[in-house]
Amino acid sequence: MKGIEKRLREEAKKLLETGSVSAVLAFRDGYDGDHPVPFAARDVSDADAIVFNEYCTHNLARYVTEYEPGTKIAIAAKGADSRALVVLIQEEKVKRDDLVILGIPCSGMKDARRGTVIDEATTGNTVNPVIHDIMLADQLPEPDTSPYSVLTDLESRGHDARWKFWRKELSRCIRCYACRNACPLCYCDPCFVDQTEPRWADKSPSLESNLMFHLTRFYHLAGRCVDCGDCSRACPMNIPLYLFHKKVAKECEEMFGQTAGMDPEETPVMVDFKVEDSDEILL
Amino acid sequence: MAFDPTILGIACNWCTYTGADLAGTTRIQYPHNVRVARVMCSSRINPAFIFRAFELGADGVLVGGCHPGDCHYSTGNLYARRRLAVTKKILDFAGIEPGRFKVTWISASEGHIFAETVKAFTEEVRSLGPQTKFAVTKGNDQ
Amino acid sequence: MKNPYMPMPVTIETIITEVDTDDIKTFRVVFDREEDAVAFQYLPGQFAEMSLYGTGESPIGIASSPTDEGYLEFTVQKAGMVTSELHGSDEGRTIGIRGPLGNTWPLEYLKGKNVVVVGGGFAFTTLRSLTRYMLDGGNRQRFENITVIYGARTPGLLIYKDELAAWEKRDDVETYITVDQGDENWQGREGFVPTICTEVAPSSNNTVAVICGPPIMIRFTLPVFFDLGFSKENIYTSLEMRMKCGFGKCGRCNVGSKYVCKDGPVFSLAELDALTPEY
Amino acid sequence: MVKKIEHDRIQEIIAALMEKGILYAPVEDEEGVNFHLVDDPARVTLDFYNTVQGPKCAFFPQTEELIRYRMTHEGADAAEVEPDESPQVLFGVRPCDVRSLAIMDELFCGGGIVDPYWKNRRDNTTIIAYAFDTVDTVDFYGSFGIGAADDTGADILMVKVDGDLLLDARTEKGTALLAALDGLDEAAAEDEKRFAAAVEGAGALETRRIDTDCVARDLPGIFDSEFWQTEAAPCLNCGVCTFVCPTCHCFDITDETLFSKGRRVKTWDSCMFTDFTLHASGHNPRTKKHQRLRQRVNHKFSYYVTNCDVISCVGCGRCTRFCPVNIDIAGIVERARKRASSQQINNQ
Repeated sequence: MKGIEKRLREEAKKLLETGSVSAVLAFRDGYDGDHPVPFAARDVSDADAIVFNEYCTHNLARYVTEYEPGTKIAIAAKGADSRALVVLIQEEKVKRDDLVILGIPCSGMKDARRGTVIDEATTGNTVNPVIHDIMLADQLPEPDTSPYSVLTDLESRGHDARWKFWRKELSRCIRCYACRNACPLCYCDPCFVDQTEPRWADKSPSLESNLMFHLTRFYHLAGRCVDCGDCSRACPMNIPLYLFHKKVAKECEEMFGQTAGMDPEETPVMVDFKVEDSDEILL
Repeated sequence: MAFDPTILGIACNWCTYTGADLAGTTRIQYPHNVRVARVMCSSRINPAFIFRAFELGADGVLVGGCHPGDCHYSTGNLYARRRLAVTKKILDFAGIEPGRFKVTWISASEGHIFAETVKAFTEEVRSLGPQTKFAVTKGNDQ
Repeated sequence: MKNPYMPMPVTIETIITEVDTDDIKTFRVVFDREEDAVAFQYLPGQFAEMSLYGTGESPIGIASSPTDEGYLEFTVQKAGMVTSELHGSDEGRTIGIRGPLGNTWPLEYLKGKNVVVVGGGFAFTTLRSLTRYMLDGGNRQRFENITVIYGARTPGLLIYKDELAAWEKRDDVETYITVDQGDENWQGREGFVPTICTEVAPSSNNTVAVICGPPIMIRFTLPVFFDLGFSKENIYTSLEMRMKCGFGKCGRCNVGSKYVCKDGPVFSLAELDALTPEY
Repeated sequence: MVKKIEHDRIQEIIAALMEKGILYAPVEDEEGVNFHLVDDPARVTLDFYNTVQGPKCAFFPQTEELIRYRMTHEGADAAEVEPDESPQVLFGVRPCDVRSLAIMDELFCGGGIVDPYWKNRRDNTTIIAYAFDTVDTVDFYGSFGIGAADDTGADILMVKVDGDLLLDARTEKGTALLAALDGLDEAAAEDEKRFAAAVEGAGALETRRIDTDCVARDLPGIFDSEFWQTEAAPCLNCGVCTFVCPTCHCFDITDETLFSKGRRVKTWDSCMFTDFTLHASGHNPRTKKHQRLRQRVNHKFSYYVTNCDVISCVGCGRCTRFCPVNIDIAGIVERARKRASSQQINNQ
């Protein structure tokens, strides 16, 4: 990690010095070393403040859409982050040419608040960035496990048991929208849930309005979610949203034969169709 | 008294709705349980409509569109197929039995198929019993 | 303890549509309960939350004058959920009113002074309340010269047309009505409000200007008044903010250390200068 | 008079408290420990550092029904939901959180119109404070003169010492409640000493501190500074900080209708949300995220001081602890103070 941090600072310095980018999206120290904060280095003098350690779990692709189109930015991207960038490129929210992607192969990143290793449940086993301009470390061996194995338990339960599970989880939601706002792909303005005409979901948290919000959000991420897991880490109530997103991702893969965020040239599955899509998917 | 399900039907203007009309004008009997809402195309259906229907107490939702290839807007139903398939998986994973949500293609000339579909779907939903999972209780228990 | 969240029931008695776009209507409402009518004591500049069950509440300036007995009037532009629902209502519908809320035009301060009332478009509502109030019977003598300058984009967009005509006939108020662009039937002035203000050039001596209108009008009108020698203490305006509770709890209309709902909506320019520019 | 019960017997005291009225207490759930309306004594725990959310839910629930109505042809039949006056107990509140309630009183009970929902619950609630015995690095309640075993605002102060809970009343309300609780043991002279020692020990606990003396005066001076853009850059504009905060009070009022019946509710809202200040016309005075972060910090540390003469922060550290991107409000205030003073020097 220290090696990556060093390379990251070097590359940031170079890019800022030559003026080839106006900002480098990375991390700096927060109130202590275990709580890094996303950080946009804009000047060579900022580069030494850049840190990278095992707690830098945040998906920086979240910030890319905040820049004016045409602004050149460099971004430190881990595996899942790079897939989010791919989706943003596919959806024309950012141009590939405006990005300098500093790829970071990594695994074993840790959630500072919970102390858990994040790729045990999320990140879709993407240890290596799928697109990059500069790699900051050697590629890691690809894991040979399925990213969907965490779903086995829930999938094996019956409908009533699953409902019981989600009822408990989703009724705890306080609608702070941290999940949505942490998500690199939730860029709608306004979000459907904030619309008043029509009002899709009541403002007060209740099982019903929470269901409306989350189910619709799961749907909106269908074929797009890259399993970075930021929604679930952002949640103050520890709701395992990633399970649902993963399930939808898995179904999309099986039905449409395409994994989200792998190739900038592909069209996201939900804005596409094939005449030969089978009616069996509706059963 | 036997359970009498409430079912929301969403039908596309050009095929299924016209098919339903045909069923009516040719006096084919079908269960009264389905309340049909008309949309211009099955691709106009926002999955949130379906979640909302269940929230408002629907026991089942039946969606009808043109047969693939026959869409009035050429490809609307091909998009809808993907969307509604995902919707179905979401409902399923959340715990709504797959039998409560059905997507089917019925053309304007298939009045009898509309009636048969409604009949079969109503029976299926009836066998599943009332949908109590998503149904709202808020403020309505006064 | 009276529940401040509970609206008083009122019935829409009359709906007046006088503009040629259909998005502005004046609603005259009467209290269903006598005790509410007695309790609702207001002054020009204040507002009330109009409540439509099933839709919500919306803060609307009171357009009638306290001297109008037995009813309240609100002129409402259709913009969001509540105002759209209100616009769709028929006479006879029962709605709710919560108020009066906020502060008033500085009536005490205006006493013995000349008053210039400057309004633009549909933002004339609480200014109309003020003018009606000042012109009413015994109140008139408490103020010196009263000048009203009111403009709208087109003749069809002028509100309170009959009343404006009546003011023009009175000799105890100078009334200048203008439109940005006239039509074939328009006999009156043409020109933007700031231009008319320059032409009328009211003296700043012992005079207070009360201005309310769209931001663009305010922006061009203020320099005119500064040039005429008006100090920031002698120019008043009224702010609009998103509000919910209306009495300083919900935090929504907080601008700097002020809450527009209870410390406003009326502020002098001097007071506005002390606020953060977030309105 | 100190009373005592073994920590293992906590269920007994909880069951006894539940008989006295509505009980809010720390309950273990998936998210950690949080205040809940207690329905099962077995779920109450005192094994926590602090709860996920502040205790405001006991007085100002996230959803508060104001009115219930039924739509009719002419309009609606509406009935007020009368403010609750039932006796209630808030159990196991940390001293900094107890202080937050007095701060909220300034707003809800002061400044003209009183919020009856807040006031009634406050008047009818007995508060059992629970002294800290350790310090977490993000807390900074010491900056506001709040001690780890502070009893200001508490009716009863509770400490945990070696497996015993020791409770001592601080007000008449507290004395009455303690006297009415069965199952508590009279403390021996030895326990009185242990109680005093625990309070004294807690007094020695030091949180990190920020300098709050001039912040209210200085913050407006850097309102237009680039500082806020820099600080807000990582902010996601979610509402976590405001929803876990014990002193955030902003709310929305909305109508929620289902078929012909509905309710008008007051729900927590957040100044961090884009649509918080969005007018129906489309105009929005605070469209950018730095404006919203600036509003939150200024409201707590400056505007509130102007209006209510108290900083609307108790240093509980929740917003920092739960911020998805680790933004630290104490750090922002410290840096703002430094920025303001360097700006003053430059101006001289």
